[in-house]
Amino acid sequence: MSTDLVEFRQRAREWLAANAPAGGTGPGSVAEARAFMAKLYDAGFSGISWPAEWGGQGLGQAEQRVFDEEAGAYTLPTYYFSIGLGMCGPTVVDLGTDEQRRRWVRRLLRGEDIWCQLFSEPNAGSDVAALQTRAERAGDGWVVNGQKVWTSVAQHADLGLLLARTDVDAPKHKGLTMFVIDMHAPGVTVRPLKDMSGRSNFNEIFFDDVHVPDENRIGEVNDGWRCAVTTLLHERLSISGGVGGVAGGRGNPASFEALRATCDTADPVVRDALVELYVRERALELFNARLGQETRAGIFPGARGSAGKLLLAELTQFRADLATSLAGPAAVAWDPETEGAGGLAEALSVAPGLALGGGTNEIMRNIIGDRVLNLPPEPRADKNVPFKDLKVGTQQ
Amino acid sequence: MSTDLVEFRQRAREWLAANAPAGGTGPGSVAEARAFMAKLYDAGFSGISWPAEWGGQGLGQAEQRVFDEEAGAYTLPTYYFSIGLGMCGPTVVDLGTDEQRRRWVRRLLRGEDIWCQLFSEPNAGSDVAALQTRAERAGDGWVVNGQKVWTSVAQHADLGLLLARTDVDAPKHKGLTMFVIDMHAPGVTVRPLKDMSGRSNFNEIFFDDVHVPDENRIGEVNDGWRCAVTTLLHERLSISGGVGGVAGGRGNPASFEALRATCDTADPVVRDALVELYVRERALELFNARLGQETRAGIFPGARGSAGKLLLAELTQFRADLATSLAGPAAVAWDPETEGAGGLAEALSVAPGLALGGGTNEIMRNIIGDRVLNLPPEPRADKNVPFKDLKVGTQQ
Amino acid sequence: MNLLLTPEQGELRAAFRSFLREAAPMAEVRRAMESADGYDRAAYARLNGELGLAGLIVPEEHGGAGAGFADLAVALEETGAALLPGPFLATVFAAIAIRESGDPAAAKEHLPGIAAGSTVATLAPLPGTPATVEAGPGGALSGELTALNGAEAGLLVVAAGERLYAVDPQAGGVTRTPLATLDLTRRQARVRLEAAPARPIGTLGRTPDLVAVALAAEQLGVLRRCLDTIVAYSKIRVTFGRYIGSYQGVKHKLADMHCALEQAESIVRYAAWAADESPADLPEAAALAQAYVGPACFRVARDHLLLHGGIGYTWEHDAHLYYKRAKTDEVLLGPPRGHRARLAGLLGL
Amino acid sequence: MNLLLTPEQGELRAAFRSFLREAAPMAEVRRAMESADGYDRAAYARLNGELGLAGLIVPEEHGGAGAGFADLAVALEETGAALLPGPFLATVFAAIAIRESGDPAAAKEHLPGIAAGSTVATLAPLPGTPATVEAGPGGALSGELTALNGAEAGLLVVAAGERLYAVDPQAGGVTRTPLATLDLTRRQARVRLEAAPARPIGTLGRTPDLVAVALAAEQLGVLRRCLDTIVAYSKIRVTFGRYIGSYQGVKHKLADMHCALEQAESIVRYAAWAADESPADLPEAAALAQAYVGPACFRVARDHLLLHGGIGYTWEHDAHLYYKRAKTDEVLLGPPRGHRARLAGLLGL
Repeated sequence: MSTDLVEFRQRAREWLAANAPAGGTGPGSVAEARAFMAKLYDAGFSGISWPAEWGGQGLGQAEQRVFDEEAGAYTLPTYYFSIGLGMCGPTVVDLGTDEQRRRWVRRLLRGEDIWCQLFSEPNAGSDVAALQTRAERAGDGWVVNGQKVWTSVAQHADLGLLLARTDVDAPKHKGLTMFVIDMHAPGVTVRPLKDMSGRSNFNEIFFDDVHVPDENRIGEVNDGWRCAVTTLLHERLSISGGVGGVAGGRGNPASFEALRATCDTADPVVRDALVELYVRERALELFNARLGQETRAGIFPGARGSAGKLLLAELTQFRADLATSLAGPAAVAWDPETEGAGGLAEALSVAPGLALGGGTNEIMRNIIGDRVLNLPPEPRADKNVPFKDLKVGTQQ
Repeated sequence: MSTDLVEFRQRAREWLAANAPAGGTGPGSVAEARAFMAKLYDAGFSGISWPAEWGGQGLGQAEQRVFDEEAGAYTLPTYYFSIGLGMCGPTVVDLGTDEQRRRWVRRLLRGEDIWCQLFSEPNAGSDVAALQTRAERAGDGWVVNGQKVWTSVAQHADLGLLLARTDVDAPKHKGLTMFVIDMHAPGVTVRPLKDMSGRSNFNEIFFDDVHVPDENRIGEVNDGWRCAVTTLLHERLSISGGVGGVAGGRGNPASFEALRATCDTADPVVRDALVELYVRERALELFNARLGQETRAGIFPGARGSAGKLLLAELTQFRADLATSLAGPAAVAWDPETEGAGGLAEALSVAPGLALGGGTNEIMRNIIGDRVLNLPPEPRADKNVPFKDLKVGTQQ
Repeated sequence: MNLLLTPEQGELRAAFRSFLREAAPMAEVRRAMESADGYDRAAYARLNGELGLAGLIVPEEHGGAGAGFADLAVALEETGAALLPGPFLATVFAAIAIRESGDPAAAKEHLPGIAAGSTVATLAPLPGTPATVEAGPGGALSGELTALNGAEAGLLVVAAGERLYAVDPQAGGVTRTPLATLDLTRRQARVRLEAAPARPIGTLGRTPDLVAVALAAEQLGVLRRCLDTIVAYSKIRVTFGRYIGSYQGVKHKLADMHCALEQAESIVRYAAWAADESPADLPEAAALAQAYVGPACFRVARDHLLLHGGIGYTWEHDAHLYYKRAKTDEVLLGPPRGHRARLAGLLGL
Repeated sequence: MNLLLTPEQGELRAAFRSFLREAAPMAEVRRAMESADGYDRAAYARLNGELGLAGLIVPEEHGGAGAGFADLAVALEETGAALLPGPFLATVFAAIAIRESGDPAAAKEHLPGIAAGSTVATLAPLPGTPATVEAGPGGALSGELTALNGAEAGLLVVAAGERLYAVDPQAGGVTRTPLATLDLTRRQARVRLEAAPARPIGTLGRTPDLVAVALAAEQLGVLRRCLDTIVAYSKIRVTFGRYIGSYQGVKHKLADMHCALEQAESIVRYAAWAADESPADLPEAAALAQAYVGPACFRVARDHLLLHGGIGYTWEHDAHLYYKRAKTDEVLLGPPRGHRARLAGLLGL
């Protein structure tokens, strides 16, 4: 490693030791998060690899990796900004006009704007391009109507990266446009969506005649699909390189480290099952580490990152299934007064989330097949038909 | 069970005790097999459920099941007739003219004709309808040119059930015709095909201007695909209801019964693995038994039988993988002088055969999905294109 | 060995199915699970009254239908498929234990109330699960155990080793604490016994095996409903311009799930037959049923949830209720490795 | 921790790959495996001469290249991918053992011959496999063991417990019997020692771990070649009017195989790094490598065969040669559960 990186690491380590909140595990309050981001920015650790021109630090992926490695020892209160930093911001940097970059990038990096991503709809999950939310010309700008779903942090968001249909006569991929929408604008309603674990990490968003100025359009009219592909690529990378790591974060009761303490390791069959889990965790950890080293060396993982996302989703489900099966009845009925007693049930209830958010396992396999192995594509029936004539969603 | 069946079972049991060769395990000689079939026929146990009019016994599936159950205690020398009895004969009974049924059915049941089935080609495996062997009009009859492959017992066969292309301008499924071909005719060459276990259970067949009279045509010209579907249905049923049973025949060194004797069952991890194998064997055995009871009760399993074929193929592979892994180095290197020492290696080498013959696992899953669960079909690109314009086989 | 339903059993199934479709659709299940009782007492009373659910396996002399496990399995498949909330399975377990205890006085005392639907009972601890119950001097019981529907039960059938006891939870020495549960449609409670008065009622006998068979029947119902649901959805949900069931990625998974169903059903029929007709086969059949059907049911429930896509992850969708029931059932009689270990023992490995 | 190849290692890989493509294509492999020797001595001599194969990890002072395991792994991946017949792996194992034995005299005596390619050697019994070797009075060895390329070897490095011995198979007291093998591309022999003269050469040391790392590198090569082959085939084979690689039934399986490759490669790089740089990590890395890579390699080889359809079942197709090598390698150092058990021990479970 170069001397610069060694120095950078040292500086990051010291700053984190002095400034990272001790013992944090949850997202904390929005106000704390905004304040922390501002401090992070002022210290030069926000947007490390983003262009200096728009507010970033202008350093490389290598520095970002180094910082992430050092930050791995903490839980930084940056949750509310994860969508903005992981997906929306990079899209603006890649595809926005200079004017747009100036408006939004620095504010994001300084914690002034919380962003959410508005792509998925009830009838457009895996098949994002089947979305039905309309944006229609109205004077200088656009009027948006429709519904989005699966939107993290929307209840706190200031801005949203919206994908909407602007031409129903064009084939599905060719009638979409991307906008930045003000989440505080009249006509925007955010409703929390309860997931199967009973928590409300996601929201439904309803748009009722919401006005969006044309200067908030990203890219050309009807070129939104190309823009969205950029965003989704950033999304997958940010999930597979996610902060929790392969073990699923400190205190995950279904991880190998937790199970070895709670399971009956005198039973050779249990021991063998735990070794299997250990092997899978290590295999994915080492793969992630190798991708990280490649990134530092300037090799961009691209679609190969989808393998990391798929493997993490499968490991998470395997681990939750295994942990509950090993623990037996105690995993599924517990005294609510006993701290941490419901941990394995919780792990089982959230496990499917990783396989369903950010692209299902089937979509990940398609991406690996198509873009890593270059296999022939599936014939597509939906590519050259006007959207209004196309079957979408749930129907007979 | 009705009194008739009880009596029938008693009669079968006695006849088998008196006439089935003791201790047979292999196919034996062709001459012995012919002689045994003749005795079986004379005793009224050949073609039990086949129509009496054409030489069968005119009884029900229930009687056939009862006989099969009793015969399960023996290895009858009927191997050479298995294709004829399982697939070709039933096709002639279902689809032949009365004249054809008279010519061929009784001779088959009496062991006078050995049949083989001539569908698969190097470029038409899973996709049988992509076959390229041509039959062209020549005077009163037809002239056949082409190549078939994967043909069991062809080296001994008197007759073959042939599927050939009679119209290259029609779509692939609409230009095929079925024939019965004389395997002793000039221009027919049979060449043994060595499989990965080193054995030659299959053959390649070459047709070089072979004349086939029109009276040997089964069904209408260009209606061969419908005929073939009938044959393939019989094929799958005869595999999943096969004689070896779930345990893979007596003396299969990879079966649970064999492994419990050869593995270190003091090791709890080994014991757990053996239980897993036991559970899978029992699950499939009981499913087969239930299908058998349904058949006796007059409920025809139809495409559900494909589940039995798929499960047996998967179990066979799982078992061979497991057995060799449990046995360790001794499974893969052995003294050729020690009797039975190479058994697990042999089991591993033949295991893929069941997953590849009679329809791959993928084809079985398609059948279960399409015909049992009635799922929507895959869109097909090859249904309405003239065959000569279609991509088949292996190409860039 | 009989692995097929009789025509009468076919009718029984149809009757249960149509009753449950009407009386306990998923909207009602959700209402019930969020209610104070945790189940709909009115629907439950109708089930016991009109269909004789609770008395199905109670001998006729005690007011029941005197049915066997082949019939019981049909009923449990349907209550499982419907995720029927309430103490039906718990009461069945208790009825099995009393029937098997070989104690005529206990049968005469408790079974008529069960058959009439007026007694809610539970068996605890369940076979294969840990507990610390000991009989003290004078037969009073002390210890701690987990009981299915323990808070709702009017009769606790408590096992201390091989001995069974009837305990009145209203009497002294019994403290019940509702537990939090993964399965939201069936409650559990911690029961603490402190020198609780208890009446001995014979021994466990075949109860552990019979309970395993009964549970497997419920699991079969859960498995089948999950498969039916996702198959139906895959015929109406479109993605990339095609029904999702037309993609091999979905179709092949559904085919594998169907194979699991065929095998699970065969095993449950076999186990029910063994329970009714072949005592020598019962231990193997019961252990086999739990070793195969429990994990298979969970796998199918899990994949049915995953194949629904994002909608399957929502609270409003029913998929998670099946997923949670399937996991709970999988470990209800102890971890799956326990069933495999029992099988190993029975096979003499 | 370094998990990436250096540019030099990239060049080494390219050199091996192009040499093997030219000198040992599958047609040559088949010719060699059916020959009396079981391998092509001329090609082998060129490999040792032009590429310094046999001397790769022999220290420079003994005439080798003095390379580490990161380099060795690159070479073994390529010989594995090519299914190169002959005693390369066996000789590497023996060289590792001699290098690790801490016996300078033995190194000086045997390593130059190995580096020059003139000594074919083998290590037996392999770690994790059963054997009955005992040192008698005067250091003579007796017992029976199985040796990779045992019949071809001019030097047997025999382990009796922790002690290593050099045995000349041409000397008295050694009987060698060729064995039948599943893997047709690499032979094995039974070696019977009856008071065979043996010279002690130190102890096993880290040899079992290092041998496990070396084998995992070969397995990675087999795995990668199998995946490459079936991916290429799925782009040219048509069924039902479409390339088979366009079906999700095939595509998703290939994606899973790719995931296995990514993880296997990461583990092999880690294990090679540990062998070279981090003795404390080596035992865990070596056991992990065998626990993961062995079964993964077999699964990929098996699925690559199955996805070929009928053609993959023929003797003429090469798929079965990879399938058989993969299974043989999976159990070469004992059954996979042995590696898992060792890992359990290292983790203190």
